[in-house]
Amino acid sequence: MSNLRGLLKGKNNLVVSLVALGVAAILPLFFDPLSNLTNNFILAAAFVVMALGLNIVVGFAGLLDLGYVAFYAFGAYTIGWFASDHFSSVNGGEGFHIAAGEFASNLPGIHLNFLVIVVVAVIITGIAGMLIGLPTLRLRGDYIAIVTLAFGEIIYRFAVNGDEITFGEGYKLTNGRQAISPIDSIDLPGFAPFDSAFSLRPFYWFCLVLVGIVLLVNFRLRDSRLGRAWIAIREDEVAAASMGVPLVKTKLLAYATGAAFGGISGAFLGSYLTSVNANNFQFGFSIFILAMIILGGLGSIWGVAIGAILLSFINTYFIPEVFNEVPRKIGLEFDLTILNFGIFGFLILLVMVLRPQGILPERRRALELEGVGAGDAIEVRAP
Amino acid sequence: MRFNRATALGLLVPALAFGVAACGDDDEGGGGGGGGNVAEGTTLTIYSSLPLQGTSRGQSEAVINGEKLALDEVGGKVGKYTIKYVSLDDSTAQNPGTADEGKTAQNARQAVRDKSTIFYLGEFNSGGTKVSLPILNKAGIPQISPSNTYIGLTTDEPGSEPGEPDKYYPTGKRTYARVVPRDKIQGAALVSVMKEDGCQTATLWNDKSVYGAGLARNIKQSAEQNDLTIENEQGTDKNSPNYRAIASKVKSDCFVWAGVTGENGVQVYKDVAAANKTVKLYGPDGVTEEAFSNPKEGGIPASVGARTKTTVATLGAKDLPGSEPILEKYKQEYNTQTVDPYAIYGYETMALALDALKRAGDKANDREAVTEALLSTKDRQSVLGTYSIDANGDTTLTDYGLYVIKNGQPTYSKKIEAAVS
Amino acid sequence: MSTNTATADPASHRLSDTLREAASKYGLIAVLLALPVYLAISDLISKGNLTDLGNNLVLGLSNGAIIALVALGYTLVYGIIELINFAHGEVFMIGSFVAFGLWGTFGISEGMAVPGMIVGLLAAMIAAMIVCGGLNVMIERVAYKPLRNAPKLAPLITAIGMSFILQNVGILWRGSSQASVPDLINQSNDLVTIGGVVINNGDVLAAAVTIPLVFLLTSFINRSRLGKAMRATAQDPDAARLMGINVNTTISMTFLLGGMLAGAAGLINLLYQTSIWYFQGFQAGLIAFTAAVMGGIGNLKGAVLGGLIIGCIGQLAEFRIGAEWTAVVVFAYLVLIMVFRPQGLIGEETREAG
Amino acid sequence: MSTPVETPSTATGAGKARTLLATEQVSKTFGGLVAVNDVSFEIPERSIVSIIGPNGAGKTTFFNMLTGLYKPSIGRIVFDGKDISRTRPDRITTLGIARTFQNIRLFATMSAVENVMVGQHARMKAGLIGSILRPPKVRGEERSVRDKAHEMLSYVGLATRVHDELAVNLSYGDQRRVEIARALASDPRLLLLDEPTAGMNPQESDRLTAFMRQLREERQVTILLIEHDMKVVMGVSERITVLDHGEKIAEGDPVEVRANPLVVEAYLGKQG
Repeated sequence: MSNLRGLLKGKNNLVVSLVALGVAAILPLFFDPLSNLTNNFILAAAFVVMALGLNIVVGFAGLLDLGYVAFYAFGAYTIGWFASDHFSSVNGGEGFHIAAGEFASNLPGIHLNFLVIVVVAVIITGIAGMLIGLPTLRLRGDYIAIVTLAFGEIIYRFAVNGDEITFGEGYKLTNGRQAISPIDSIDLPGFAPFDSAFSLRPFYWFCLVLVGIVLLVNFRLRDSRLGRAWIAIREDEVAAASMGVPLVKTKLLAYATGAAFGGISGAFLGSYLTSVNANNFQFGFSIFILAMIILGGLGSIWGVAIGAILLSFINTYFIPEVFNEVPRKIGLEFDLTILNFGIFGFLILLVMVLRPQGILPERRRALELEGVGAGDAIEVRAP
Repeated sequence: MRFNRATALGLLVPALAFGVAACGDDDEGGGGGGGGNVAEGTTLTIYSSLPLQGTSRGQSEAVINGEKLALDEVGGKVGKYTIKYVSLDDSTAQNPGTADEGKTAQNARQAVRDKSTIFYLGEFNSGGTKVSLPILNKAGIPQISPSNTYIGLTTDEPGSEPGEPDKYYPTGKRTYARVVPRDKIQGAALVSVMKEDGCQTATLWNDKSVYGAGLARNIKQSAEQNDLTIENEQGTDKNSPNYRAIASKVKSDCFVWAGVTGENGVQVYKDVAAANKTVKLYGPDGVTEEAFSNPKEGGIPASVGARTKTTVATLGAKDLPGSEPILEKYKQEYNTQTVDPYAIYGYETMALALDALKRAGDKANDREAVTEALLSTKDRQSVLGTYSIDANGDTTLTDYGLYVIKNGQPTYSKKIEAAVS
Repeated sequence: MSTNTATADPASHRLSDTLREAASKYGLIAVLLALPVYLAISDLISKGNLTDLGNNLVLGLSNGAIIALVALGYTLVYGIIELINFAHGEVFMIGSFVAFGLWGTFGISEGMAVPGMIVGLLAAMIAAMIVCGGLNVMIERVAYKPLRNAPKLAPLITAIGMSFILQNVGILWRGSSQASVPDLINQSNDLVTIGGVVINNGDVLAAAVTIPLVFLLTSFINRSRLGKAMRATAQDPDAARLMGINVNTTISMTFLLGGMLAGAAGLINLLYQTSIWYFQGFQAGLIAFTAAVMGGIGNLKGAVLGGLIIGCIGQLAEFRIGAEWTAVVVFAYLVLIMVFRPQGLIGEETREAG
Repeated sequence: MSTPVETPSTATGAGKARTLLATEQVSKTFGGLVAVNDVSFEIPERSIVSIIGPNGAGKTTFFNMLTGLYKPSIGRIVFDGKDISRTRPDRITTLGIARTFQNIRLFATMSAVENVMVGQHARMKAGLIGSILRPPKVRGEERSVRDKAHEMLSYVGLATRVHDELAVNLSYGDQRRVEIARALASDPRLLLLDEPTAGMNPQESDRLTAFMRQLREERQVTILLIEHDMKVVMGVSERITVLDHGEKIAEGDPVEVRANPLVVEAYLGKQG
């Protein structure tokens, strides 16, 4: 494992990044443009973006966020609101369009180009991240976990029951479990509109670009003034504050950045799945993403990416396609798919007890999880 | 520091590949769907897509059994074509019991990819059809749902949302049909029954799913036209351990819940029955199943069952003599005493599909011809009664059966004359 | 650890701080009371009676009694090792499943003679308590003990993993939908009606089991040797060890006690709700945790008080705002308490609360 | 006593030095317990001042108030003419107070250099966007901060080969060095050292004593020291404040304090 870690240092990281992204880029050419595998790769890539976002909050800054699904929801609703006919009578039924694709620009409702949506989603989820982070600032450890969990649940209920909250000309906040759909497909200037009925490849490549950007942002943040401050806070909040790190601002930036990644991924998934359904924003999803970063190694960027891909494939491929029949083959009356979350739970437990540093650990986090540092800090009240 | 600049360079690779491929894709565009309208060879595939995990599994299995039975009856062949049947799961562990958007879309794409696809039977949930229909429509694949009742899938009648149904048909051509009457009819049927039972006021709750919320809108609309006062509208949360506080508010003559058993339906009826000892209870086809009605299967107690009536778009044998042999066959084939209404819907879904293929004759491998045959179905004599499919893809059937619960079984009582306006 | 105790209470005690302290403490009580008082006034004005409010409160208290039993398990464990035993709700769920599974074995059914039923149910309850106690001890051994020296978040994460595993056990056992179970005690039967306020069998049952259990538990912890060891371990594990207390055993016993309470709550819940579901533990667990925090986590009386209050808030919210918003109201309370008074109504300040 | 006690020379020479930090009747209570009671004292600019007192006298609590970790219950703390009694710890660091901790609190899993770089946090400008986009300005800042961190580590005497070692892997003495380098990295005007010689042998203590003087001369840093080692205290301090049970019982130069009967009773008496 240490060889592997050495591989990801300095110049080698460049080679690894290039090779990994290059291989990833040509991968779908080997499969049918509509194949399940391509679909699985797209989902995995979207989850990598989310997991890397959560990694900033949990892995870097050490703030256990159990309500990450809220940012998926905010991102998804951003595209639900601003790239569909949800607000159908806007502008007297004519609709409101900014660089919308050819098809979308004749539809009623608000239709913004996906690139605009990404910007809006980053702003909305960033603010949401800070607002949710705000009440947790005075708290530490498990209390943060519970408060974020509670927020996640509250957001989920608002998503489900948002069809009862109306404003303006009878607009609903969300469409609950009846889903806002269809959502505009991604339509980038200079490219043919993406169409998931004909080929999934453009979605995949687009998401891969997102992954690349997010990876780059993660590496840069980790090796920056901000990244050091996050890790310092994770290690020892009191010492960090005494060294001039403003706790409130630094923590809020962690929440906001992590949330923004969730929002980008959420907006992408909303468009890819062509619908925004409150069903998708349940607590289990937060744990699904958390399990990815635990599996990969808290704080380790490559580890988290690998963890996300692995878990996504366990979820979309190995459990339902490969091993689903196993229980029946050994004479048990159930499909493996119903044990999905139990398997995630088991993985979390196993990794945490046997190899808390994850598959591809970050050097420092590995030490910490082996019991070095952290722990008995004195209490400080963040002003 | 250097590797970061390098990482940025690394990003160019996929970006470039992305560009190249996106251009390349234009050439392929036609190949994916457009050219695939005529299946090669003599094997045609019919896909079924239903939630096989979670609470709807029982009903989905009934649909599948019904579909298989209908296929077996023709020996798996129509004309010179052999019919292959593939059953897909549109639910996931994250979204059990209902259609998961991602999985549903992927099922639709799997059908699109398969050049031999001639029919797609599903989804079970109207919410799922909202996802699969546009994809299948683009590829020209005809789709029949065994159970969708949501009004907006086919019409823009009241109860639908703005933009419906056109937004589900990107090609502008209809490719979808259903064998169950849309909610408008069931809403009217339920209201008719309640009026008949002498109700002046009714409490209306729903489970907030596409099905439940849509049906509730239609019940309300029908009630307004028929002088039935709706009180106390309320959405229910499946996760609530009980509904006693809101049940204590039920003061009307009748209570109706637009929802499916899996949304904690049993608890809803138990709590309402306990809080108001005289209220009459009504439910839609979503609760007409043993899991709801049989206390041995975790359903409502017999005392509550005695007060409950449900509606299903299936008539009993006495009002539909033609269905008797099929029901018997089903009971024999699957070794069961009762036939879930969804088994009958499933049977008819497949039967209708096969009928359309038969009518398309030599062109049974041509999706366009088959779709046309489907949508021009006229006066079909079926297990559900005689009906046609109109231009929207809706069945002209308006017959609803009233069911009461006897010995834990939903039991046909009589035909409802629904006051559809 | 020693630095912790030295600085355990950083709350400053200037006059303004004292005022703020009082405001936060009584402010919370005021907020809690504001809702029912407002509803009482508006009911009096619009309907001229308090029947609805009374009924809400009766339901709230009986719901709350069950919540309190679960909350006690959280508070016991938190009190001793400062860990949120996230899987506790699932242990409670397993308690329901075990008890229901034993009905058949013990021949319990609707309409059997009352004395026989009481004996049978007691036996089922004891069995559920033993199973859940054992299960909770096992969870501690497998998921928490190996991580006692790891950062605090590690056992919380394994607790979540455990919670998901147990939910799946529930799914395998009884499937993934809610199922109705026979109403043995005829729970909705109106026992007494006072001025329109109905008290039914279920309400009496919840009170009849919760009150003695809570008394038993508190006196046990106050009087017994184990109780003393628990309190010593809670205050300072190292010192307790030096005093000859077996810390591991004490922790195990705490999990045993918590699990047994969850088992008892499982049976009561079965009789009270007359339904069973693999997911019931998750929801109940979150609500019970809210109750424990509201009362002051680590404080037994607080957990009971918190349970009753949350029960009432839940029912009031359900009745007045709508069933689908109940969870939002309860979780909003959780956030508010965490932010403004993390030590709870009658809790001592904990380090976490800082 | 191998080293003779020197009379410390005041850097400002004649005339009274400007007051850098003053506390005015500061008290701190925890619950019912009074940890610091009504303490007033001043630190002249560019002096070396010690706080001594038996265990539990409230020294560290006092330090924590000066650095903003605790807010005083009563009283005021004035640094360079500004009231900082309610100021956040990081703001106080920015104003020019840096500290070390009694039991070393390095960021154990960061390298020595990274630790010192965190110390410069307040002096850096790169924000979120800058960190992501890395314009030349940010690159330059990052480079200079890293260079300065190396420089600081060398200044406190840490061998170059261990600069990139994880803090946790360093020897005890090196950890102390890194902690001082980290504190110095924020360019403080007042440096608070909490028992810096704890766990050091006499040679190391002597070297540290010399280093403190060097710091004052070369970097114009004022130093406030909590110390148990009387040799260090008497050797380096210009002024000494004695705390006992949270109260100031004596103050003055080493000679005065040593002669104070209260001190002898409360503190030195116990030693003898």
